[in-house]
Amino acid sequence: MSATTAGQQHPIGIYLKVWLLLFVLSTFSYLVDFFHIEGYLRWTLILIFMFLKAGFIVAIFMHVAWERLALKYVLLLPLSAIAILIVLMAVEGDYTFLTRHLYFDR
Amino acid sequence: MIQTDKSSSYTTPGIPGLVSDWSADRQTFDVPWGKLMMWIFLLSDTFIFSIFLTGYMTVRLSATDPWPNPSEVFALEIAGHHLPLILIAIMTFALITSSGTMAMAVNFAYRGDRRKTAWLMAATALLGASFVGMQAFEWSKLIAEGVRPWGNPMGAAQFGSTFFMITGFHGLHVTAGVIYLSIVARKVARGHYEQKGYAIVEIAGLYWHFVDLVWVFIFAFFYLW
Amino acid sequence: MQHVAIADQPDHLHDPQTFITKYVYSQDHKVIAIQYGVTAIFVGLVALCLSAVMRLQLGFPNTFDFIDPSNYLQFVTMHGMIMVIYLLTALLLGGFGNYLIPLMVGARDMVFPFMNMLSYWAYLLSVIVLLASFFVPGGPTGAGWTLYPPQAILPGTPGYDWGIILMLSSLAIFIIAFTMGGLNYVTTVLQARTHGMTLMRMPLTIWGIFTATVLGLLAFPALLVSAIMMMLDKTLGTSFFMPALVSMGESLDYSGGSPVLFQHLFWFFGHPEVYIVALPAFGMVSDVLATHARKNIFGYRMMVWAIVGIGGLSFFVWAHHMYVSGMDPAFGFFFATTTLIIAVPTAIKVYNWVLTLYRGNIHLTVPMLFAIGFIFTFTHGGLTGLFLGNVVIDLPLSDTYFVVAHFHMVMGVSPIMVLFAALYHWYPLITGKMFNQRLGKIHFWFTFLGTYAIYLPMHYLGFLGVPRRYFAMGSTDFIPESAQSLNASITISALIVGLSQLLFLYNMVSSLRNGKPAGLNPWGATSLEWQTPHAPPRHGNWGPVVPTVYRWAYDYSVPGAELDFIPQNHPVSAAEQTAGDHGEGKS
Amino acid sequence: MKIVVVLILLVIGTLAFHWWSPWWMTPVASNWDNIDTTISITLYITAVVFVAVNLFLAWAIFRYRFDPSRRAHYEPENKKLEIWLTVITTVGVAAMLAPGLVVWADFVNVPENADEVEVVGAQWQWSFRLPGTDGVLGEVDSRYVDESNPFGMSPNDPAGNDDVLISSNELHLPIDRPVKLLLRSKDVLHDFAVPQFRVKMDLVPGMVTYVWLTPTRTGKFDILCMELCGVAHYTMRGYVVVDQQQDFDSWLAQQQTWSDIRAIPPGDPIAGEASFATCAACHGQQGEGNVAMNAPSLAVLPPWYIARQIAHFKQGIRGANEVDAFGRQMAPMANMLPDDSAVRNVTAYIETLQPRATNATILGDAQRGAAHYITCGSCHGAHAQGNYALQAPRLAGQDDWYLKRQLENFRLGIRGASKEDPYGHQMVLMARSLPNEQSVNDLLAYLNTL
Ligand code: HEA
Ligand code: HEA
Ligand code: CUA
Ligand SMILES: [Cu+2]
Repeated sequence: MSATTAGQQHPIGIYLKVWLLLFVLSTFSYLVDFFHIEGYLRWTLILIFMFLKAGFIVAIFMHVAWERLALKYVLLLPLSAIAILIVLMAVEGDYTFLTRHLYFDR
Repeated sequence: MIQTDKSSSYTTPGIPGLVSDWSADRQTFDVPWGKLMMWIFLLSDTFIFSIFLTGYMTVRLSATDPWPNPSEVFALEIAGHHLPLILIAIMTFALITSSGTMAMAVNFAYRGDRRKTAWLMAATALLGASFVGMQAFEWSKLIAEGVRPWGNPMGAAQFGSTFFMITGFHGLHVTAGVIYLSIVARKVARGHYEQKGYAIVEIAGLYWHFVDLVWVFIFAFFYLW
Repeated sequence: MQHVAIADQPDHLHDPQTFITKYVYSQDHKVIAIQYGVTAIFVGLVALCLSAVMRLQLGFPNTFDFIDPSNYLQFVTMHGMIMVIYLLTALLLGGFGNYLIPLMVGARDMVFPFMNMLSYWAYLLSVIVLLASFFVPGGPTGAGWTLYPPQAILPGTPGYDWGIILMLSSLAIFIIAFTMGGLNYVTTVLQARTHGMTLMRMPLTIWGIFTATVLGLLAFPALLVSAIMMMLDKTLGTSFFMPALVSMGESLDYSGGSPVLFQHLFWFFGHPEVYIVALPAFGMVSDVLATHARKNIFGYRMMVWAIVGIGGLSFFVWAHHMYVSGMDPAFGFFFATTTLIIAVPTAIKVYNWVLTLYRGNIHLTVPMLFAIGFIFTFTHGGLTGLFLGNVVIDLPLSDTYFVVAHFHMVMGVSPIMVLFAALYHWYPLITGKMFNQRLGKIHFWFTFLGTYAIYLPMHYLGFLGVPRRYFAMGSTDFIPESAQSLNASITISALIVGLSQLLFLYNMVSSLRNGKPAGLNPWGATSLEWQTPHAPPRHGNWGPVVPTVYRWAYDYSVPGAELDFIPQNHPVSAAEQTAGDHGEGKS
Repeated sequence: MKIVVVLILLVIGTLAFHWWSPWWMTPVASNWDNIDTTISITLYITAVVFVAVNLFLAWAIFRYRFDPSRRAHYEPENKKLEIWLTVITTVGVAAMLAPGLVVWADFVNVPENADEVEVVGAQWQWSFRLPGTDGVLGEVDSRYVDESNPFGMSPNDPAGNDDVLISSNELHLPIDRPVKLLLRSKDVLHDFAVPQFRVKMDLVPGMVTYVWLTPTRTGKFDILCMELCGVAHYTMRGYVVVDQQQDFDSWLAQQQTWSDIRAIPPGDPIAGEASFATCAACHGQQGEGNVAMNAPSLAVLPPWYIARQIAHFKQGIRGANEVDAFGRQMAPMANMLPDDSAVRNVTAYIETLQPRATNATILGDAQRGAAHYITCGSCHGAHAQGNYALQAPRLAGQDDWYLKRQLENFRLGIRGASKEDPYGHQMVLMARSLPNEQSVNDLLAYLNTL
């Protein structure tokens, strides 16, 4: 097997750092709830922490940071379909709620 | 004109590298078959979980009954202190820890340190098992409080259904991972992969990190929303 | 690279010892392919018979007492589901995919033969579960192949308990089977090609199958998830898709679910699915056309990008099936636009097929005839798709026979044409025998003319406003009596076409015995599968050494070459070197 | 070369079929004629493409047929040509899409002055609700739905009291007034489709959808349900009647509001007993029925069903057809009940009568009958007990000879043919799925076992 595959050898240090970082981030996102932060701030924080954690796991632990661009794209491009789905379903969910709210006795 | 075997030349960086990889001879990615297969499988699995969560989002947005507040539902009384989401937090840490040990395992595997690898994988599996255990506790607690897939005393029926479905499906993945890891760990310990090479450990690792990754999103969207 | 090295040495393959391991638990991609194919064609024939029964009712209503409104709906549902999933998806990917991928990319087998075998057995299981639903109390589900809740799981719809449960289980098993196979196909194409086989030298068949498989791996999750949710709604009483409602006069304790959500998830799978069916057909027909017109496929690169583009776009158009579903009407603008954009890459493909024939040297063999039939019917069906895609036109036409006509023309006829073209084209390779050309031609004329006679008039039933999934039209003020005669004629052609398939089956079976040996490369084709040392290829495909590829798959009638075709594994001659870029642009 | 000729003939044939076939869309009766325009635009563009592509195909096959002395032309690609084709196609697509989107914009934006009318779908019938004098539709919810409140009107919303509830399947609309139809389903998906109006939309349980339109032509138009909603999907019909304003107003004046309906007193069995004496002459003291008089058992029938049939006899919807001798006997009898309260009383009395066991007069294969009954059961109930929600009467315990005659009448359209009798029409369609006497006998043999 050629270098990179047999490899994915990286200094232990970086794993430990990321590991620590993940703990910190998780603690933060937990504290967001603990201190009852509400509204937009809550959401921005939650999402930031979430994406950071996800990013580190994928990039470092799953070695994507060191993979070839070819693989990166294969993994990321398809998610655009999911993105569209999520956005449209959010709109759809609100629309459904709206009609229920307007016409039903709840 | 006769394409020479490019497989040794995955060096060009950036977009040109992307092009040369895709136009490479024999194989597109410089990775073992099993690893690529695992990646594609995980991509497919990502779609599964994304769609689970999208479904959850949609029913939650369109539900007219009030949505129970997770931070209260999942709170625990510990030593007289009322701690919201505490168990979930612990589970999260358990899973992250396991991810760390797994990453180490992969690292040592490529360094050819069989004993460390095997032990770290065993630790990972153990942490995974404990996660499942806590999940089971969580479930029984909720069931005791009258939460059912078809309804619950606190509000929208979808709360129970989505909770049991999503955490259940994730739990299955963890359980499968625990079994998978134990098997591989055992084989590693026995030096089963000495000549085959240790890519298998990285592949198992990919799967395990993915399970952790999914939990990150479940944690944010289900428990913190 | 040691994993490629494995593929290079035949002895690393699990060579079959006994009859059992050779034909039953075989891990040879060719045997698995044939198992897939035979099973798929068998269920296909079941679905064909169901369609005949449906047509009898529609053509001659109130004459047969073995068809009543309940089992009519059950037949419609099973017919649709079997045809789309268990016949076409399985036959095109599990059958042709399995057989052709390793041969065409010059591999010895799929990368994970054992998983490949499991894939087939899981598929067989899913078929058995599906057919079992005919024998459970209440019979199979009659909810339509779209399985829309709430009705799919409520009384008033046939098979609303056992039928639907078995259907959902069968689909879940099928998805597992497909995933095991699909991972194989994708990895094989990407990682296990032979020396010199760059992606841009692969035959379009592989491109079609490959892209379709990727679509499948990303689209089936949506079906799996919605199946799981509906299963929970049915068995545990959860309310994912079930709002508070009153069924048969008693109000059930569902509440708050969203039926439209199911439709979104189903079509997020459903639309890519129709291209899963279409893309392999696109690929295979391209190779058939090139081979029998003795001409290189026109605009190979554009064809590849068109396949990939269509595949990608197909994830952004799903709600064109939902214009009248009560979803947020604003979506109409987005989906109408994306839907019609797909027409452009598809159009390019149609043009390039025709331009491949242009200035060719056309042998009107049986496969070629079917290929031509495909171009004609697909163009027709695609164009009617543009009506439906254009959101306001869908308002009057949705849920009428126009839709039925559209998708039969484009899915029930054109890919079937390719199916036959492919079966005839590769029959000599698979069996080593040549089929009976005259019978083949007769079969073509019946199928081509017959199906057009079925579906052209059907569009006009749609324009009249005849709704689909109607057991009988009854009387209305706006549909003239004469529409019934139209229905009758459709039925008659359908029956004739259906029967004429026996010609095909007879031809396939009898030629096994009586067909004369086909020899190694009867069509003078360039792609690798025809360059094997034995016909049919043996286990391991290539004898001692795997072939090396020097050129793209379409070097037909190359100026200056002594033959009118140059196989991919022929080194490039000095003459060509000077002549310059020979499809090397394609690598 | 056959194929060349055939391709050309098919192209010509397709065009010919299009021009000369009598089968085309029914004339539009709403403001949506611009949909027809969009269709013709698309039709012309696609027709051109269809003819061009296929004629070129045919020519190419002919011109470049196999010839051993010739070799195919070697041309991997031709950038210029391909780009041109792409551009032309894009233009064509745009030309089709643009008008479509414009019309869709109208469809999405409902005019402010549109009157609201609610269309309620349920397996397998239509009903309608108009906002009444206050112009507001009261709130509803499925948990309120029952026999006395089929629309699920909310008791908490006073706006509902003056709502006009139309339980028949016939809706009247005034001409040239834009109307926004609010679509609501009580059980499963349905689809409100009137081909003459062009627009259609699904009814989705758990939410309210809409279409809007302006009727431009008076007349009576079929409503078809165009979303699969179960076995009787194909029988789910109704009518929209487009009236001149004054006709509409007089129709509206006859309809009952929610408060009117609640004001109706229940029937009085005591008073009913008196008038039942007449009926007893044929139907028997206990309403047990009498084969000699061809009078069916009444004791098994639910009051709402008897009331509807009496009304039908009175209005000549049933028993008017000269072939229906026994029905013609019943018609004058029904007229002896002067008004609705008389009818309510007598039905109330009949409800107190105890059904008697009937004896089978018809032989058949109950086994095969059971198979046929699966379909019937989805309305009349697994035990033929009948179901108000589906307006399906009890069949169990009814005399088989009577049921057989009625099935025959339905099949031949002697009964249920009238547009005023929606449920009868459903039975016409259903009865026809039992094409021969044997299947009817089998069915009745099974019913006798229930
Ligand atoms: C192989 C399967 C297949 C394929 C390829 C297609 C292709 C297309 N389909 Fe179809 N479709 C189905 C299978 C398929 N469909 C099925 C199964 C259903 C019904 C499901 C159900 O409800 O049961 C359906 C239903 C369906 C609907 C929903 C109708 C309704 O329910 O109301 C719509 C609406 O947009 C649609 C649109 C299209 C379009 C725009 C294309 C396009 O991709 C077509 C593109 C092709 C061409 C356009 C022809 C080639 C082009 C040219 C020759 C040049 C054209 C030039 C110009 C236009 C200038 N299809
Ligand atoms: C590939 C898909 C496919 C195919 C091939 C067919 C083939 C046929 N279909 Fe079907 N059909 C569907 C997919 C298909 N159908 C779907 C998805 C629906 C919607 C279901 C729903 O509404 O839920 C439907 C619904 C449908 C209806 C509408 C019913 C209704 O709405 O009430 C009708 C009515 O005429 C019909 C008729 C036919 C006929 C006469 C044939 C054929 O007999 C026409 C002639 C074609 C052939 C003869 C080729 C047959 C070849 C094979 C089947 C291959 C296997 C056999 C061999 C290899 C020998 N089909
Ligand atoms: Cu209601 Cu179909
Ligand atoms: Cu589609």
